[in-house]
Amino acid sequence: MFHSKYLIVGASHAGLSALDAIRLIEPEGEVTLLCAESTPPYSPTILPYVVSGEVRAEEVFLRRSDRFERMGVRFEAGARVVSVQAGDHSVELESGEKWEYEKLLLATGAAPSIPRIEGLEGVSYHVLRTLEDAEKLRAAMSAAKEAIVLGAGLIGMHAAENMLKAGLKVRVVEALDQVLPAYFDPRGADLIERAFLEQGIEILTGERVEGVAQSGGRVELSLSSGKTLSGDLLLVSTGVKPRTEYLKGSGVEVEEGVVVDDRMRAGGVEDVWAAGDVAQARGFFGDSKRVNATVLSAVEQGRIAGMDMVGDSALQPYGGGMAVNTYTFFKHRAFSVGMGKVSESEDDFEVDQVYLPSSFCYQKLVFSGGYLVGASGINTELDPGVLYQLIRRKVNLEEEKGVFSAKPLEMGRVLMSQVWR
Amino acid sequence: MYEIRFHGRGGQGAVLASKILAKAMVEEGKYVKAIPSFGFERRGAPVAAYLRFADRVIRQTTNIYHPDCVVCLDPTLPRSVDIFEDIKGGGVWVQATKKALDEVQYPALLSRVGFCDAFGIALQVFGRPITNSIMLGSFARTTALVSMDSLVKAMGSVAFRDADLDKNIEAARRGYEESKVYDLRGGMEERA
Amino acid sequence: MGKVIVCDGNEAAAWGVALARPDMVAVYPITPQSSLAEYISQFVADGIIKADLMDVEGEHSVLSVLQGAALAGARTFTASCGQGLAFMFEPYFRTPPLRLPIVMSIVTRDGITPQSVWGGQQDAMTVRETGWVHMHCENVQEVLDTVIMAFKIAEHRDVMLPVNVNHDGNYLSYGVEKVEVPDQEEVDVFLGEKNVNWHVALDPERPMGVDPLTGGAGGIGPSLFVKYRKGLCRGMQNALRVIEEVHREWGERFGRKWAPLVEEYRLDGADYAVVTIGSMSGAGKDAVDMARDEEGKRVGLIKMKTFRPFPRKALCEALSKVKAAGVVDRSVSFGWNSGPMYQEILSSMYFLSTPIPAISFIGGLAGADITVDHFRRVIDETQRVLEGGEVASEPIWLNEST
Amino acid sequence: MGKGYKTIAFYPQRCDGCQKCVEACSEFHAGSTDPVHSRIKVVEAGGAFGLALCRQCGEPQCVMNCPAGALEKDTETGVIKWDRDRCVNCHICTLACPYAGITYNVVSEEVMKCDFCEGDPACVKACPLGALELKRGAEIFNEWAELEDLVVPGISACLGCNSELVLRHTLRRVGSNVVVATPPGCMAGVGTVGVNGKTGVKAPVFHPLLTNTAAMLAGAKRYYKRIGRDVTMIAFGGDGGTADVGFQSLSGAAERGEQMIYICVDNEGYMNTGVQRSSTTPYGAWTSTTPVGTVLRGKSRDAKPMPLLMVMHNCEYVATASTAFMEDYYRKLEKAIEAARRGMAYIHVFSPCPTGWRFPPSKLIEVGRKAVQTNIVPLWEYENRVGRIRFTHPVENPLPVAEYLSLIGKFRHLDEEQIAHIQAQTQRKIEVLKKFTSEQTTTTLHHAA
Repeated sequence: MFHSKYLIVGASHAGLSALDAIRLIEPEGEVTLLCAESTPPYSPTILPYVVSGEVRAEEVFLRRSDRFERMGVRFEAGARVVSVQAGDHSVELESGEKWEYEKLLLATGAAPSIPRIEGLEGVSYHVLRTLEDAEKLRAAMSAAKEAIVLGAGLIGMHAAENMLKAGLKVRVVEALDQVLPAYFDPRGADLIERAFLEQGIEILTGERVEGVAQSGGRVELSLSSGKTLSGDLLLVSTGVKPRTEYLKGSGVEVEEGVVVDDRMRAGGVEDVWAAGDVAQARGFFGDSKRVNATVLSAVEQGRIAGMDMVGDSALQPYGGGMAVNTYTFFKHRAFSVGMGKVSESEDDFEVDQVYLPSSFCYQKLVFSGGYLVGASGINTELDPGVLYQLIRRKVNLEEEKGVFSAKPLEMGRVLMSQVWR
Repeated sequence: MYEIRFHGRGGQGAVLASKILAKAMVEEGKYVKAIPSFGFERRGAPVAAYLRFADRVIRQTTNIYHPDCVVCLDPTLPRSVDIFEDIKGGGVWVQATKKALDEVQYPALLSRVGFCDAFGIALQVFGRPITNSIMLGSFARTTALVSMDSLVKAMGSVAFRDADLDKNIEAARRGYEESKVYDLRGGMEERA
Repeated sequence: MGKVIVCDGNEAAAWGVALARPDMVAVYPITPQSSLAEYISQFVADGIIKADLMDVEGEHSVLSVLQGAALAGARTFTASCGQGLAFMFEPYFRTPPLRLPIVMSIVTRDGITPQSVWGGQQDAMTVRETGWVHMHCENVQEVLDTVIMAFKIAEHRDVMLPVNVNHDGNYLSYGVEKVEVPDQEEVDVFLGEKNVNWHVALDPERPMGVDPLTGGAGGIGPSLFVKYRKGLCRGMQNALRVIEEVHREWGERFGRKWAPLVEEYRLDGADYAVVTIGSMSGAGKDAVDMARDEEGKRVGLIKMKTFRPFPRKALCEALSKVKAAGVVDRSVSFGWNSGPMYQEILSSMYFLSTPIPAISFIGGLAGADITVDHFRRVIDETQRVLEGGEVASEPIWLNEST
Repeated sequence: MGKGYKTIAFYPQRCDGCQKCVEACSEFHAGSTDPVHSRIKVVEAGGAFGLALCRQCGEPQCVMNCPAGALEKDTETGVIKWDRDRCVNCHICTLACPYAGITYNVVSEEVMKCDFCEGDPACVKACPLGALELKRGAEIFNEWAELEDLVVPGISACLGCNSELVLRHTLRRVGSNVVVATPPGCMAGVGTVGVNGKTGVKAPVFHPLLTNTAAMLAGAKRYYKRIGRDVTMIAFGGDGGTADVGFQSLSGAAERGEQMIYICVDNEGYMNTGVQRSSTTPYGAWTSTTPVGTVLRGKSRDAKPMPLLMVMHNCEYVATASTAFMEDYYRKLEKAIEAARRGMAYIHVFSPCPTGWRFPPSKLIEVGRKAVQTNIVPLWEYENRVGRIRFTHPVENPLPVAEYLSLIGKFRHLDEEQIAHIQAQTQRKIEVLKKFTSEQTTTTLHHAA
């Protein structure tokens, strides 16, 4: 039986952020970080770049090896938790080891969400969530010629680009009508899709996969339109879902993910917190609790959880998560913050757009009642971080809207200098 | 010492008239003392002001109870106020009115009366019934105690709120010129 | 030679202010001081008074801004009366212990209630025990001259106290006379260099804590406090001498000789006297002349100009020449059921070799007139006690029946 | 005190937007004055300058959010270093950084950020107006500590006195060319004007009356202006001397635009004389004149909204402040000093009192912080030339007021109904303030008034 005052399960952004928050207040108390994988901590976000070879797998780790030692933190790699006994304040590992805790943080992240498609279980396909996945995919790419990517989200689009650059013929299948549906409106998505098409990637939107079969080294997909596709490499990138299977019977309240309050306290049990991709927390725009699987949410939720665990009186409750991301592709760059998908025809919103397709440029600001609620851009100069803060801090722009719409970069920076300096 | 009591209604400028006349008397080489009466002053309410002058220093700083002269700036005032109260025998009465002497009542002890249609003149000059400058002219004509030159000089050193200096001088001159002066024998007798 | 103008007392005071060249004037209007506030404002507007005009929101702030200005080194003036003075009282009775030589006209007014906006000296008499110098004027010329002298008295190094120049509401505020306005250059020479905050200042170049907490039982606090109090009393006593010196110099320089503390009028060969204060004195003098010249009565007049500091010595000298006195106050001492001046004259008589009978008259309240006829009665009543008549325990109210 | 890292401080009031810093940065890093290469950006919009530059944060969001481990804070220098080899050009750092401190360079096609030019920043050297200064991080706060403390040691404030904190910090910055007014109250009571002829402040200091602070200062200021001397006037009034008996004088001075800095040190009652109620005592609070018994349950009225009243006086500058947010206060004081050259600058400093409010002195800052986080004390400022209120620390998801109230003994007796009232009033206050964040509202009200 092992014991740790603070026990953090999961060693990516949320867990590391919580760790720092705990150590800021309490330099001595026992803190243990359990990492399911056998590697040092890394971010799933880095994986497409491992696939592309832009960064080597041994260079992606988020903390130098001596960091935990200096912080007085016990780091346990290869320690996969299989069950939680909240009543006993303990967890059990795959190895059979038991760990007692006083305060427990669940930061176990998410796993690939595999769609139910007839025949999929019978074929060999790739996913991209772990370093191991990335290395496997990278190895497979070097042997393959024709790739099929299922799902045009960020992982899929990144991978498609990487595979193209590695010399493969690439086709992307997306059930919805556009690429990157979580972040960009149809106009922005069209622009992005255009870049892919120009590079020779075939994108099939509005196509559901009806069945998958394997023959020899090839997989064959039958699509809802009646088309069939075949290739020698299949990547399934249709999203992620929180890893919660180990919580069965623990009493921890789980819906889509672990339901948490604004201090990241898990519902249903005492002394358990959850943060990051596993947590289902308040949405920023007053929507119901949901999983918001972004790096920014993970870092912020982890910090709040850590502060609450350690009793830091400076804690400010979680303000809610929103869709935020940056995306780079074929030397283009894009970002999306908040309600960037709102269309100008919707009531209660005011939309400012600059659309220059010939320059491959698109910029969109969405306002509601004097407040910025969303922004997105492709190849614009805007500061995503400043816009994100204008939304989060609910800075009233009623008076500046004219100047802001005309000079969003400058006015954003002036407001930043004035409001939060 | 010569004592004058001004009667008027609030807004007609009785107090200012006494002040102007005080200045004019100083121009004539006299010592003066002018005091307004004070009451609950409202526009239209009866007001009085006092002026005494003499060839030597005047020490009394009091109201006047036995005037040598009464100057009344308002034609209707005699009906509501006893403007002749305790006037000295042989006293002088200067009155704004368009009536003739035989149309009005007055005490028998007066020695001289000056009448002037100050309202009529005021409406022509100012367009409003401000009678103080006019009645100063009338006083000068009636009593010959002050010259028009001295009056004009005195008017030059005060601030008129309602009209400019030239109009007030014109008004005073017309008051002087358009006054009717009556010498009353009975008064003379009583004085003697 | 100055110029001759014809003006009322409020304007005369404003001319005095103009000639004294203050740095800062502050005004808030109140009847019958209002036209003085207006003259001051107009004079500033016209550049006749080259001072900063602080048109503040009430008398309390009027005196407060002047205190701040004086502590920074400014020569200052204001005017008030009646309820305004009452509202000003908090900073007012702090001015003397701060030793700030602020000059202020009180255009005296009776106290409410019943409501009355007319003259009377109840306001000035009520604040007589605060450490301000109080001088009362008899006529418009004296108002002008005294305002100027007041600055010299206030700023004298042996005094350093605020001065009230009091003139009677209505009778002097609105009373118009011929007045000589002295030349500016002459007044400049008369007043000399100003230095109003050599002793206490709010100045970064001479940093000091102004008005520390002092007193309480134990330690040096109480004795230090006594030292300050005695200093103030000494300043007041010095003022008696300085007032005389300043009036003498004024007379020599400008040819108008005002009695500085107490005026003796026709006391030679007088058996009794009436005692007056302020604008009533002229009628009093006329009445005395008539009584003496027409009726052969052996009566004279004593006029008090300076009431604070109380000129006990000068008063006793005058009183010692007569055998009875009729004291005419324009205000009430409620505690003594008499006029306040009467009560203080009784106190002074302790220092006379033989006390004399004296009667308290109270007249001129709430704008009432005190006429020659009133003084005839005062003279008759005083003669009666001179001749052995009883001194009533009640004051005689001159305007009791009109 | 730790050694502290260096950082580049920006003084927008000194900046004229000349762009010399930008050119110098580009020149240093790319050998060209093309602003595209500059890590520092000074922009103008709406008549104000904004600075985009890495703050070398203590808890850097760029580092925390970088999935590649390409950003790291150098524990020796404090500089956040960017590792080109590890960077994958994902740009999440540009989203995580609230300050636009790391931005994309379209020419080099990679992100770039301030690297301090090996410790000697070119921008700082290039600024002709002193708008940029290289300082130790701690110095931005503690540079004031190097200024002379004008308050003598050993003044007799209570343990943990917030007002003393305000006094010392403020006078350090304002300096000794000043006239200091401390009307009766805690500030005077602790001995600023001294006892028995001594003094507690190394500057001209005086006791005005409780009622006339603003008027006396106005008089002194007017005379100094008249004789051409530039002397700052500053008042440290308590809430009684400000919102109660001193209000008329303050109101008049504000209406006349008297040039002074008026700081109301609001400890919500007469803490110096036995804890009596004032008009800024909040609803429900125990004081010795709003006691708790079987019939009365503390103060029955809400506090007078003093700072908002001063906004309606057309003051040049009005702000609320808390010592739990010192940087915010420092910045507001800078603005107040500047605004007081034109008219009245009024700062309302929330000043919790351990003695009178019944909480341990060690909780002072926490009380101050919780007050802000619950919106009991919203931090905002009003600049007359801008014409509206701006929240300087918006709290959109406030903590329940109970988290603040429970820290303080004077609220110990509150029942649920009273707490609900305070919660509702707090919300209402914020809603009212928000109306004033629109220029139109404030201007309209002024004209209507």
